[in-house]
Amino acid sequence: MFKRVLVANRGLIQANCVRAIKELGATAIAVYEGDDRDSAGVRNADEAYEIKINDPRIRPYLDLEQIVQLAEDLKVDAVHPGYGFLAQNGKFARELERRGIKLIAPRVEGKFNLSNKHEVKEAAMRAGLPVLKGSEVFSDRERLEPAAKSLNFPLVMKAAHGYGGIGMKVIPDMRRLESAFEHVQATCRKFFMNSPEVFLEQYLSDPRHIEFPVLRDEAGRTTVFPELECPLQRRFQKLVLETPSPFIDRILRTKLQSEIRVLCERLGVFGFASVEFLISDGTAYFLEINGYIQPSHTATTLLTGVDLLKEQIRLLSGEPLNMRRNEFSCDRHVINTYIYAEDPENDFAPSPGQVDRLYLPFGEEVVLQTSISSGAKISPFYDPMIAKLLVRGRDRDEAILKMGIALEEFFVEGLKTNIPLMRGVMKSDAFRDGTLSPEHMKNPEKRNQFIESLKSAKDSEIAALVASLALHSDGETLKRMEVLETDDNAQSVLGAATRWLKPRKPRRPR
Amino acid sequence: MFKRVLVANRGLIQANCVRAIKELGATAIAVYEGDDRDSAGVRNADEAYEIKINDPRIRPYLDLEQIVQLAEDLKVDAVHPGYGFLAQNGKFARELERRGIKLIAPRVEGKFNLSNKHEVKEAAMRAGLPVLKGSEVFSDRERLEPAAKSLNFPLVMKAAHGYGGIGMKVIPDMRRLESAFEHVQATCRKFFMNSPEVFLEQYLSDPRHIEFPVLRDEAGRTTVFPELECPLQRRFQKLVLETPSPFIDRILRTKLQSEIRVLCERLGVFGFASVEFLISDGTAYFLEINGYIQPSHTATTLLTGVDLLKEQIRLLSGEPLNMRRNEFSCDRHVINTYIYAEDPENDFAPSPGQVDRLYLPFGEEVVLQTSISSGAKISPFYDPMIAKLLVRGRDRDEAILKMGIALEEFFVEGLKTNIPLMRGVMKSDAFRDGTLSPEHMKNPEKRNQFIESLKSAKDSEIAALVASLALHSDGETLKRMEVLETDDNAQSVLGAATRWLKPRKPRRPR
Amino acid sequence: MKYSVYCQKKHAVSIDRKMDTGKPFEITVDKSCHDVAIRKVKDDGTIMTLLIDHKVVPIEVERRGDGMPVRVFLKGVPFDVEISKIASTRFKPQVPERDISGEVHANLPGQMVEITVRVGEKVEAGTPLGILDAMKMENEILSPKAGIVKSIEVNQNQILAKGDLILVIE
Amino acid sequence: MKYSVYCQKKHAVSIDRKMDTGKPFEITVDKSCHDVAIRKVKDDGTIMTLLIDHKVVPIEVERRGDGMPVRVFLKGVPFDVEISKIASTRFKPQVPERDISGEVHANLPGQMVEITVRVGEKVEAGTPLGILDAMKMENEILSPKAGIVKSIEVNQNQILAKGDLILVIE
Repeated sequence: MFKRVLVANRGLIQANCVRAIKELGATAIAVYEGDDRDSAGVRNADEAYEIKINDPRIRPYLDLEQIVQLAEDLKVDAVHPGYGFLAQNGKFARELERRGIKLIAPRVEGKFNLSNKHEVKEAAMRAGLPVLKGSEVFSDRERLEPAAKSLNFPLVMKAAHGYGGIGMKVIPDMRRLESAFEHVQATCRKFFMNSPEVFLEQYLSDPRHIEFPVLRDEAGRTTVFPELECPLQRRFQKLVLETPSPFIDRILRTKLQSEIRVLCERLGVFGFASVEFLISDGTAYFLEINGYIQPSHTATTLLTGVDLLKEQIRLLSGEPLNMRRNEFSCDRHVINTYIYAEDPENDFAPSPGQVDRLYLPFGEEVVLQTSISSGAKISPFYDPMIAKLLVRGRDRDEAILKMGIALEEFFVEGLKTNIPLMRGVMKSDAFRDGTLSPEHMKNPEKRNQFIESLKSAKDSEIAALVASLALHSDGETLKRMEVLETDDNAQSVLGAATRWLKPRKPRRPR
Repeated sequence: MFKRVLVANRGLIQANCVRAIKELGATAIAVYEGDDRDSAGVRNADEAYEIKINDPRIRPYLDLEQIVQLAEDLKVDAVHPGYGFLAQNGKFARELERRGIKLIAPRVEGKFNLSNKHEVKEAAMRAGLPVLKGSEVFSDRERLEPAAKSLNFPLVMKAAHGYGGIGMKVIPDMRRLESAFEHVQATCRKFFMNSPEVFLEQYLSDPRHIEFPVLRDEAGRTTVFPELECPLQRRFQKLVLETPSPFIDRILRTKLQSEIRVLCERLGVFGFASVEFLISDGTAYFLEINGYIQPSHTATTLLTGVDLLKEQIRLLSGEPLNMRRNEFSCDRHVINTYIYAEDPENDFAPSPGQVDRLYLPFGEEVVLQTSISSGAKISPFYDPMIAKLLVRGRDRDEAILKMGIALEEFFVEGLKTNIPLMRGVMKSDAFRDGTLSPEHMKNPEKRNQFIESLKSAKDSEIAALVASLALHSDGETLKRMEVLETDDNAQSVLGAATRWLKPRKPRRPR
Repeated sequence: MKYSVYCQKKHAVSIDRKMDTGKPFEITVDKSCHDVAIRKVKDDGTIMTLLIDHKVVPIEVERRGDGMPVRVFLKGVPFDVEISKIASTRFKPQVPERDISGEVHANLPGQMVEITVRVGEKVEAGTPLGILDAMKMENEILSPKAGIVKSIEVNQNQILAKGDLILVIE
Repeated sequence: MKYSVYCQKKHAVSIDRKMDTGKPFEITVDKSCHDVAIRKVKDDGTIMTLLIDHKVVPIEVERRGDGMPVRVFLKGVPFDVEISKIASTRFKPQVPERDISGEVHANLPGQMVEITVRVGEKVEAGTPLGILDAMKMENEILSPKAGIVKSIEVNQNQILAKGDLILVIE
């Protein structure tokens, strides 16, 4: 095993990496910028180092040079990039390698680099997997129109080295083509992607999105885990995830698993990888391979009892895959919701702020991983994911019911979150039937229906009661309403309200 | 299923019962005394009712009449007693039954009552299970000496209807016999046991303690789950638990499981039961059957994916056992530590108070169930258990390591807890080797060794540093030490200390 | 004291003038009588938790400038409310805006990296109008209602403060 | 400023008089130099969290009446400390009680339901002396050291306050 491992990330994945590294007997080293100093990963690390804003345009966690230098100074033998940030950055990998430090990301033999979506897609095509029709890769504006003309709209433009939903743009028609190109290229630069190249691909409006986690050691021993399905996203980021997919039968699962083995062998994948497919009209189209650990690793662990994060680190240190093929079961059903500090009513606008009150769900087969606690401040600079909530049920129906109840128990005051939205989703026929589509999240009215479904007639009475009581108990506001001097009744109310409560300024929750 | 279920308990089991009842589609009704009004179970219940102290000698949760009356007024069709309190109270069961309300506790046909340890022991004996040599049951003082004389010291005296470690007393020699008798009988009265009867039994000083959870439906379908071992207790209450037992081989497990089936059939057990054995010199002595759900139910759920609490309620409502025999696996290892608000350095004296700061462990395969949150007050009136911390590992070694790291992350300020003690236990050879004995907890020196094992030479330097810095940063105290007026050095320190910190009174943490 | 409150439909709320808020009390809404107890208040007196009909309800109340409640959250679920009449007061309710406004404002500070519509273009509710880049996110600006783009008030790549007007749909 | 501190063994701690506690600083213990930064303090100035050699350490310090630290908790693990000398002060340390006291006090309020030893009886460290019934628990009182029971100061079933003397071992 490695001796000293630096974790170049923040939030949940930082805390989880620190834990995994410690469990493997190595020294876990965290980095943090000022606002993150109280986070669990920093607290639990064996050593923690502050990283600074050296260039106001670069967030410290993206500051490749600073992190590489720190890794060298601290004599670490490996760096875990988590997900996002530097996880797919080729320069980062090379700079570390030059200093004899391993990046815990899949290494591939030969010329393939998993971070290049288009190269991987071509390899999959040669291995005989169905792929979506698309263009070659290009970065010149002149090639934009010809590439688009050979395909049918709607299209999706993808940065060759994009990740985590970043650098993707749906193009409904020719008019949007140029602005999309500019936008995606700007994103490539902003997120320091390995190149500004893009390609176009046919856009499926309503596919099933599934992915298979894979572990593969240097000797080629491979385990392909049961698939995860992501039935609901917003901005290409997951809202709900379940495993195994309720809509994949055993025959398709087995077929895809064996295709994945072939592909990973061809690519010489080593470490952890996640192989994604879009399923439409019965065909599973190979989409991409993500070479970094995914937030969804927790769902696979809950289903199978295998800690993907720990195995990933172990494998990359050169240890062999140590898994009996039938060791993990998938006769349970796991549902995972991602909780974000954002406002679904307001187009998912991030909602940074302070957590004033926090009630956590708990109980058998309910797993919560969260980076927040009462009083915590949510930074406006990073991904607003604040929690992963998972349940395991004996079947899907039980899991849906459990998730609904766990979400009902989960209460965060001070921030807007998607908890009520997720409660509505769990109650919906569309989720039960598997007919959710991206439209459900994009259209404010459809989105709102999820929340409306939570409101009973009694709730509306209660809300009216609460509004009246809030006013009633607030002498100052009532006074401004000019209570009739002559009315004894109103006067005594005012008196009572002022007596039991200190006068207060009206305030709005954030 | 039931329609309306009242939960007659508090703390973790209350919250867990409320969750389970809601997941089963019934209305969950909680009761609480004033101090518990903010607890998770009350918050999450569909309805919550305050119970009052009607008699200062009776805690509300033990106030049988008040709870029965409430159950009747609220028209519930079942009451879940949780563990402890009224779970084994025969009068409670009868009073409810008279009103057509079911108590969710195992019902047995014929004359047997699971709450009577001695009757169950005799039934086991007749079923051919080895039992420990002991006396008949008695409640007259005259029968005390003859009973003791027919056995060899040390003995243990047991209240026939004791539960949860209450009403048990080890008697090392004849001199302690009378006081033990008085003590146990007083306990019987205090906890409203079904009778003041006691019996004597041979005391094994160093046995293994294992128990098998059992579910059995009205039609006699039975599932016997893998055993749990409790290698460490204090005052007959669990500190650590693991499942499956690392020291039981498959042959013994299978043998005991089939003996349990026979016994449960003979007794006509219906619902959930936990069958306990003491293992000494290779013999498994039947000890007792607990008819109420155990705090350990969470460990079995984590190992097998079967929610015992939910299944218990389902079965008692008359639904059939619905479990494929091979549905649950036991190829993982689960360790569970019980965290108490108590001071191990001070003979485990309860440490009520307020939680000033709370850092929770988290990560893959780490499960925490806790009733506390930052700012919570721990009542001095009830069981001081504040959390159950569980980990699941691929094998026992991994689980021990995980538990050690999870405990290291778990930090509670404001109360004394057994967290450091448990950290020491996880590091100890005795726990690894399975040679822990009750002596390890009883003897203050041995107990202290667990905590001492956590302290490195560097830690002692750091502690000296912290003590000096605390003093250094405290102008007031230093002033009282009469810093020499003539010394510039000391003066400027004082100045600095007073400048950056407001003068403060010395304070002691609780 | 009687309040007329619109929340999904019109409700008549009656709170006893003599209620002692230290104890459980009753509030009548329409024809149902609810048991209410105040469970938790902030230091400034804001009610945080109520026990309503023996159910614990964490609440938040959003008020407009004059202190009138306009929104109630029951365990995080939002309800628009409007108190239209209070018996025994001279309170004159503002005329409520029932229409969805066609003014699209920046809901957080950021850079307007893309505008995907033109003046005169017909849009549906939910049609993407542009992208506001803020935090790690590309925040898609969607049309609040169906209509015609009347004016565009910002340029591509302009930096916006929260609340800046982006465009108007009519 | 130099402190002599006994904690498991004797340590010499040196804190720079000019340290600025708003920034990281260095403290020398014996021959090692430690990087220290104050991370979190309570409103009254009590230090809650330190960063020592880049490791986050939540601390608590227990002081005796005159404010001198006697016990330090590093993430809950207790260390007995004794500051025996402070350079440049007239501080005269109290003579420390190295012996374990034979006085057994009630560590919480409760009823003394059982006394299991008699005056003159020989006991070992850890021998049960009696049972104090408090909360749901029977709290076994164990002998703090080996010796002879010199006196018993309470009667069976007596109600005790916290700190009451139960018996004396000599």
